[in-house]
Order: sequence, then C-alpha cells, then structure tokens
Amino acid sequence: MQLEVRDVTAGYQRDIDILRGVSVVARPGQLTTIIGANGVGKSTLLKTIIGQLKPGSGRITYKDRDITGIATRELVSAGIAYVAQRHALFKDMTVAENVEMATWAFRNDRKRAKSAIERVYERAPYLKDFAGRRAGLMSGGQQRLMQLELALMSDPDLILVDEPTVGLDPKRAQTIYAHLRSLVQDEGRTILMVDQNVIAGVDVADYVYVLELGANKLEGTKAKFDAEYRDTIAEWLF
Amino acid sequence: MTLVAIAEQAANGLIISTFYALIALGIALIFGVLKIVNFAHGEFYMLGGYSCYLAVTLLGLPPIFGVVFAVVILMAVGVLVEQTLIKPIHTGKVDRPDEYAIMITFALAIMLLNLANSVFGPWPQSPAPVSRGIVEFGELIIPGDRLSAAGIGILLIVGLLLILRYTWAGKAVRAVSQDRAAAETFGINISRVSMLSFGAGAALAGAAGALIGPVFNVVPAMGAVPAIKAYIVVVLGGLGSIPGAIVGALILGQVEVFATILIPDTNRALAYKDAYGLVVLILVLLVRPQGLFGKPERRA
Amino acid sequence: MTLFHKVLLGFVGLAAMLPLIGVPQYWLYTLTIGLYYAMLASSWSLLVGYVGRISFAQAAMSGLGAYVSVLTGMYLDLPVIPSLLLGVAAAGVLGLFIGWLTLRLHGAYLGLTTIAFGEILRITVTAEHQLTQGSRGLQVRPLIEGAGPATYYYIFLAAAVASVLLMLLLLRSRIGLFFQAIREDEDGTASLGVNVTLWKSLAFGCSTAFAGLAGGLYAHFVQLITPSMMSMQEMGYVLAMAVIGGFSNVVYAAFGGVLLQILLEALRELGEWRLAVFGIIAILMLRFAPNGVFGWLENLLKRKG
Amino acid sequence: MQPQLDISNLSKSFGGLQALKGIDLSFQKGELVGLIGPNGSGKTTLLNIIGGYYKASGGAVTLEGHKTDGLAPSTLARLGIGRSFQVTKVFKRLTVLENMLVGALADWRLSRSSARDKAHGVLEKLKLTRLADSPASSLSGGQAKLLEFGRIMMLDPKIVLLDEPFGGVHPELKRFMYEKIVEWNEAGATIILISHDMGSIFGLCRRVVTLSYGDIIADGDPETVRNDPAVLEAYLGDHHAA
Repeated sequence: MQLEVRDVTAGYQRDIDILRGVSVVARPGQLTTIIGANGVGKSTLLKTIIGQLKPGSGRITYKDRDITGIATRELVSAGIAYVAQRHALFKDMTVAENVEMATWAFRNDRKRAKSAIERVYERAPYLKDFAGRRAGLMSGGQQRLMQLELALMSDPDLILVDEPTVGLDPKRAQTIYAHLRSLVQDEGRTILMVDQNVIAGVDVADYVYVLELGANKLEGTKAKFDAEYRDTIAEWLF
Repeated sequence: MTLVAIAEQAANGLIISTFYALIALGIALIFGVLKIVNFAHGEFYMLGGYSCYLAVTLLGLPPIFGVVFAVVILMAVGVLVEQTLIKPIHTGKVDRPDEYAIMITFALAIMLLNLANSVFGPWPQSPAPVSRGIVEFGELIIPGDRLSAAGIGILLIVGLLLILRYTWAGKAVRAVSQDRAAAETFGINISRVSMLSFGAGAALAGAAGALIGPVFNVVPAMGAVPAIKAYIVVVLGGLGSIPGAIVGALILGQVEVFATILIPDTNRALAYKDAYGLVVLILVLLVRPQGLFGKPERRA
Repeated sequence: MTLFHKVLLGFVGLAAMLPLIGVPQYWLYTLTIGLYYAMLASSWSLLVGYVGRISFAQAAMSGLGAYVSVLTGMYLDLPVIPSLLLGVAAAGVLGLFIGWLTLRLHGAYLGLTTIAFGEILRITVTAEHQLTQGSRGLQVRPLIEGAGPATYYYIFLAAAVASVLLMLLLLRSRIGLFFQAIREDEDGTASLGVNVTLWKSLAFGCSTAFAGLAGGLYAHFVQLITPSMMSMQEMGYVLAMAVIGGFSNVVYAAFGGVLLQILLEALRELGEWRLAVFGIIAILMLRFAPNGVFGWLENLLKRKG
Repeated sequence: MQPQLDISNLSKSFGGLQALKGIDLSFQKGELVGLIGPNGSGKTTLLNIIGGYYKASGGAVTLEGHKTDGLAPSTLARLGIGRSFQVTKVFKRLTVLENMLVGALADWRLSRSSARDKAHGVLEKLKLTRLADSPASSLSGGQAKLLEFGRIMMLDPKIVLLDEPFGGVHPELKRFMYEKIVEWNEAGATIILISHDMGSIFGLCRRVVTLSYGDIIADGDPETVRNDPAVLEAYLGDHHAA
C-alpha cells in the first residue's frame, strides 16, 4: 500500500478529538476521495498525515515505513506533497521565486532542480508569462492551480489534496479535476483528496471513503458507489 | 537658514538614518520570522561596540576587522540566545509565550547591560574609527569617521538585501516570514531559519554598534537610545517589513534633524530631540498599528 | 491561614521589630529603599500578573508621582500630604488615560507604546530644567522635618503593607475576578456582561496610582530626585524584582523588592556583578520557575504542611 | 407579533469579501432554530454581529424593538444575549466556580453570596459540583463545553447563541447537552444553534435556516429544508467534473 492510516485519533484541543479512530488507505496509482459533511475531520486527517498535527493514537505508514508524527519537511523529501486548502504560497514573492522555492527539498541537486523548473514551465506556460508578477496578485483560481503545479515539482509519488476547488467557478474547477485525473491516469501518481463537492469528488475518484463525525462510515470503489449509493449520498450529509 | 545649513542637516539626517536602518533591520528580521520583538536589541548593539573595541584596542586589529569581529561575535551570541531562551517558545515549552517573549528579552537586556558594566566598567572607551579627518563636498563639511561608518553601513544594508533576494538562506527567511505553514510544506526547516534570523538580526545590531562606537564612544548604556529609535523605525514601517524599516529610518532621520531646528531655544530643542520619534511611535501604534507598509490583520 | 501565610506574617512582624532591636541605621535606610521597591514591584505585578497587560512605564510613573509631589509643594506651597496625593492622582489619571488609549494593543505592541510614554515623561522632566533642574536633580524637602531613619522606616513599612493590603482587597473583590477573567480571555469576559473597556483602563490607573504613591514617598525620603529614577534601567530592576519574587502575585512581588534590595546591599563587594547575576536569575526564573522564589516557597511549604 | 430578534438587510464585508449579503431574518421568543450552511457561508459572522463582536457594514439588528447596532458585547450580554464560542473560552487559571461567578457578578445588584448559591445550583444541574474548586485548566474538553453552558446560564439570557457546541464531544455528553438545551428552551429562552452535526440540528430544531455564500437559501421546518434542492446543491456541489 502507498499510504495506510490506521485508527488515528487527533484534535486541536486537549481531549477534544476531531478524528476518533479513522482508517484510510490510498492505493497506488489511484485517486482516493474522502467525503463527508462539514466538520467531520476531513482536513484534519490530511493535516495529521502531513505532520502538521500530532495524532493522539494510531499509526500512519507510507510504503511500509512508519511516518507517524514525523516532521513535515521529511515527508516532503520522502516524496509526499501536500496541497493545502488555504492558498499556501508566498504572496509577496514573485511567481518565479515561488517556483524556485518549490525545489527547496532538492535544491542541492542542481540538475534535478533545473529540470523541475523547466518541466513546470512546460506544463503550465502561464507561470512563465506571470513569472515576474507577485504571486498574491494572481486570481484565486490561478493560485490554486499554481499550488498544485508547485507541489508536483518534487515529482511526488503521493499527493494529498485538500478541497481543490473550493471558491472556484465551475470552469476552473473542471480544469482542476481533469488535471488531477490525468495525474493518476497518465502519470501513475497516487492522490488522496478531500472534497466538499461530493458529486464531483466521487466522479473523479477510483475509491471513495465517507466519514461521519470523525470516524469511518462507508467505503467502496467508484463503481460500487455509482451502482448502490448515488441516490442516497444526500442522506449521509443530513 | 542657509542652503548649506539645510544640506548639512539633511546629510546628517541621512547618516543617522543609515544607523537606524541597520539596527531596525535586525529587529524586523527577527520579528518577521519569529514574531517576537527583541527588547534586548540595544544591548546587542552595545556588545557590538565592545567587540570592536576589544578587537581594535586589545588585539590590535585594524578597525575594519573590528567590525567583522563584532559581526561574528554577535552572530554567535544571537544563535546562543535563540537556542536557549527563544526556541522554547516555538516548541510549546512555555505557558504564556507572548508574555514570556517580552519579559525574557527585557530581562536579557538588563542582564547584558549590567554584565558590560561589571566587565568593562561604566567609563566610555573610544576605539579607533575606520577613517578620520573631514570630507568636503563644496561648502558642505562632513566628518570622515561618520561618513565612512555610514558608507560601510550602506554596504551592509545592500548586502543584506542582496542576500535576502538571491541566496537560498535569504529566500527561506522571506518565505518563513510570509507564511510559516506554507514554508513547512515546501520542506523548509523552520527552526533552523529561526536560529539563523535571530543570529543575523543580532549581527546587524553588532555591526551598527561596531561602526558607531568609535564616533560616539563605547559605554554600557549606549544601546538604550538607538534601540528605542529602531523600535520607532520598525513600527513606522510596519513590524517585520524590510523595506518598511529602511523607509522608516529615512523618515525618522529627517524628522529628527529638522524638528530640532523648529524649536528656537536650542537647549530645549536638543533635549526634546529624542521625544519626537516617540510621539510618532505612539501615534502610529494607536492609529495604524500595522505601520506604513504592513497589512492590517484581519480577524475572522 | 496556611503555613506560608504565617511565615510571611512573621516576616512582617519581624520587620516591625527591627528598629527596636537596634538594627544599624544604614540597614534601616536600605530596608526603607527596599520597601519603596516593594510597592513599585507589587504595583507592576497588579497589572501584569492579574490583568495580563504589560507595561514598561512603571518606573516613569513613580517618577511622575515624585516630581508632581515635589513641584506642587515647591511652586504651589502645598503641605506634603496634599502634594503627595496630587502626585498619586497625576500618576493614576495618566495611567487611566494610557490604559484607555491602548485598549486595543496587546503584547509587544503594548510594551513598545508604554516604553514610548515612559521615555517621553523622562525626557520632558529632563528637558524642562528651569522647572526640574534637569538631570542635575532636584532638592526635596523631607517628609517630616527632622525625622530619623526609624520614623521613615515605619512610614514606608506602613505604606507598603497598606498598599499591598489595598491591592489584595481590590483583587479579592469582584473587580479582581474581572481582572483575572480579562487576563484569561477578553472576548469570553465581555460575553458574560463584564465591561472590559472600563476595567482594563481602571486596572492601568490603579497600578500607576500605587506607583505614584511609592515615588512621592521616595522623593521625600531620599530628598534628591533625578530623572534617572524614570529610566528603562530602573524599570528593568523593578521587573527583575517582581519576576524573582513572583510577578503573578502582588505579595510575592513585594517581597521580591525587599529581598533584592537587601541582597544588593549585602553583596556590595561584588560590585556591578550583583546586578548582572540578578539579571541571570530573573532569566532563569522566567524560564524555569515562572512563579518566582516565593511561589516556589509556597508550593514547598504546602507540600510539607 | 413583534419578533424578539429582528435582522434586516444585514450585510458584512471583510475587505473585498462579502460575508453577508443583506439578509433578513427574525426570531420569535422561545424558538429553537438551527443555523446551517457549508464552511464560509457566514454563520459565525452572523452570530458575531448579533453578539456585538463585529460591526455590520449595513442593515440593522433589533432586540425587542430596540436597535442594538454598535453596542458592546458586554452591553448585549446584559441585555440578554448569551453566547458560546467555537473554541471554548473558559478562564483556565480560574476555578470552575470563579468561571461561573464572573457573569453573575457583572450585575452589581447581585450579592456575592447569592451569586455563589446560584452558581452551585447551576453546577449541580450540569453535574460539575465535584469540580467547583478545580482550576478550569484541569477540565476535559467536554467538561469545558459544559462549563461554558453554565456560565451562560448564570446570565439568564433571553437569547442564546450556540456556535458548534457539539464539535468533538462524546456522544453520551452530547445527549446530556441536548437535554440541557431543550430544558433551557422550555424555560423560555430563544436558542440559535450553529452546528455541522446534522443529526443534532434535525433532532433538536423546529426551524432550520440555511446560509450559503452570505445569503439565506432556505428557511423553514426541518423536513422542507432537508428536501430543498438549493440546500442539496449547496452541500453536494454539482456535476462539473471531468
């Protein structure tokens, strides 16, 4: 398994667990979506995996290595990328500087860094057009896409994506979903995504988890979801 | 007032601004990354003055190496202080971090001041300046020691700006100042950057002390006034803003020299010189706490 | 009453006996100064320890009390007591004003603003030398003509004990509860119907009024005041005293003031090193024993008794 | 009948972001209303304006016929608006009892001894008596939430604003909190409840208001709101995937 989360509990305040024993698996080369109502702990789960939040109990393994409670920067070096829900960019730096910062984890491998930069400009030519502009001046959608592109620069095996389309217009959202899909299908990467947009989130997935109040409720392949649960999805939210 | 007198005052203001900027940049750098105001900054500046004095007078190094020596020593002091006293704030080892940060740096200031009093005595020392004599620009006469000190100061500021702009370390510092969480997901080692910027901030104060020491003498209490000036500068420019600190220093330098001229009674005018900036400080904090260049913090 | 309280009361009782058992005048003088610092340090802890508002203007406020008292005595021909009270009022009103002005400021921002206010006060006193004699210092008439050290000592002891008792009374009242609630969470306190604006300003005013009283008494005791009593360095000593004694409690802070002043005199041979060592101790306390020496002592006695 | 709390054409913007876009809403005395909506829909902003923590950019809030705009949170609390916070704001270094007393003592007519008696009564109801003299920092997260309830009860509020009271709370405790909310409501208090926990909302409330992007998109009994296509879309998103 690429990533395996077993019985993880976590929270922001003492004794208040947002996650009360969640188990999730991200299968290699698949896009796994986690859905669930607001506040069930979807984003908390990603923050716990990426090391921004210390789990109270449970175990997280990545390629059979225990990564529970490891510092974020080590996970980045190990090939995991994280696309936060906030626009996590350096807004007062130029786009070009942001692109450069994305090679931080492997900056000493000049060749790799250089080719990563070339590649990202190839994949996303608009970044080159805006290279001299301050990142904070780009539109919300552009910042979102850029965040994804920057995360890809380290050539990660596993990408954690938090609410990729929140606050975006449908056309932009479609571009992003298409992009995520091709990362899995054409490039063989693994994605674990959390989405508030239930229908689109399931549409794009290979495998789906439903959380309820910090615990697992249901899971299954997309085919199973389409066949059995499509019409009852609404029920889980209410 | 004659044109020459005005030019002379403006030039004096510019020279003073350089030193203010040098000290203020250190405070801004530290605040940007660690989000704390270092109340011991004036004492780092004072230690810079003494380091230079020791290097020049006791070790017999040329004055310019005195400055280098001060930078190295203060960098080390800064790193040591960060590791022992500041780091616990960010690793959750302190109960009330805001209160702690203020009081610990204030207590550190008192400790360093009295330490200097004990080791060096309260007497003023004057290490040799980098250069002596006077420089004439037409009718404008400027003492060479000030001009050379300001010149080196400007070089240091430009050097710092270049480092921040073009080196990995500098970029990491800017990245962490802008967005700590994002910097972490890019793989930056926050605690190393914190250590580095505290050290660099202390080194800048040390450089300023080493440069100005020969001009105004080195005494244990020398840090108090410049530190307060630097606080005014950083608040004026917006706490944590690097360009803000430079512009703030330019403004304060000019305000001080020209406001002094406005009061006819010269004794009084000189006595109140240090108060103008403080009034500015209070006004800015009350009306626009984010300063001229800072962005307002949005609640919610 | 706990064992610890008994020990503290014992100290106060012992202090009252000292002149009777023939303690040298020099030590009475030292202790009197110590009591001045006790008042100042406890007034500072009233603000910082209970309301959670930081201020670096406390020494300046003590100076304001001193100068107002002395100057009104000199120029308005007021007797000592009314001029002292004017000093207290001046410090209290200015504190109230600063407290109200800085309502929205917190942490380091508040620290910087209070440094500015304190320094402006000090600079003004220094600059207006035709009035204050500037940094040469101002001769002050004695509190009581011809009184000896023992009299002063008792006056200061009474003033310090009364100040601390008054503070405790205030803190035990519902106002003290409001102060502490504000320290813990301002929005939470406001949500319960407490007028946070009022109490935050008032806390500042109370704290500075006590500082003004301490300063006024001090001026008429030492009989020569200079603007240096308002300096940041002086503020640093007050902070060190409160921190070493324990700034979370007015009683601890007061004892810290006396304790440090005694040590300062007892360790005279060490010269300036004493102050450096106090700085180090203050740092270590903040880092490892935030309740100070007396907080630590109380815990120790609690476990034993 | 004149509503107890009336909100008319209320708007709020933060810089360029419009968090509330001119909403109209009114509450009758004794209602128990659920306020739902996706993240960022403006629920907490609305509560913060009613409680006096934010100034509205436009529109008005009226409590029993009196405009409350610009009043401080403490004044509103004394006028009868009590609220809880998403992240509990208990006074950690005060004891549980002291926490309870702050609000009661803000009313100077109440003596300290009667405030104390009242506090003990409420603590008993909340099963916190045993902890009265412990510092609030020693409470568990759930107990802290209860303490916050208790502090509000001490004010005898006419209107209670509850912001995510059930977040991360143990199911057993949650049931206990339901009971208290219902008791409170039956005693005459109007309750406005924000929660992501739909089970709680639909179990407790007789009226549910849904916000989305700063607008009210539905307002009515739970069954109607549950089946409203606009609400579904707000929560589910739509088919614009690849």
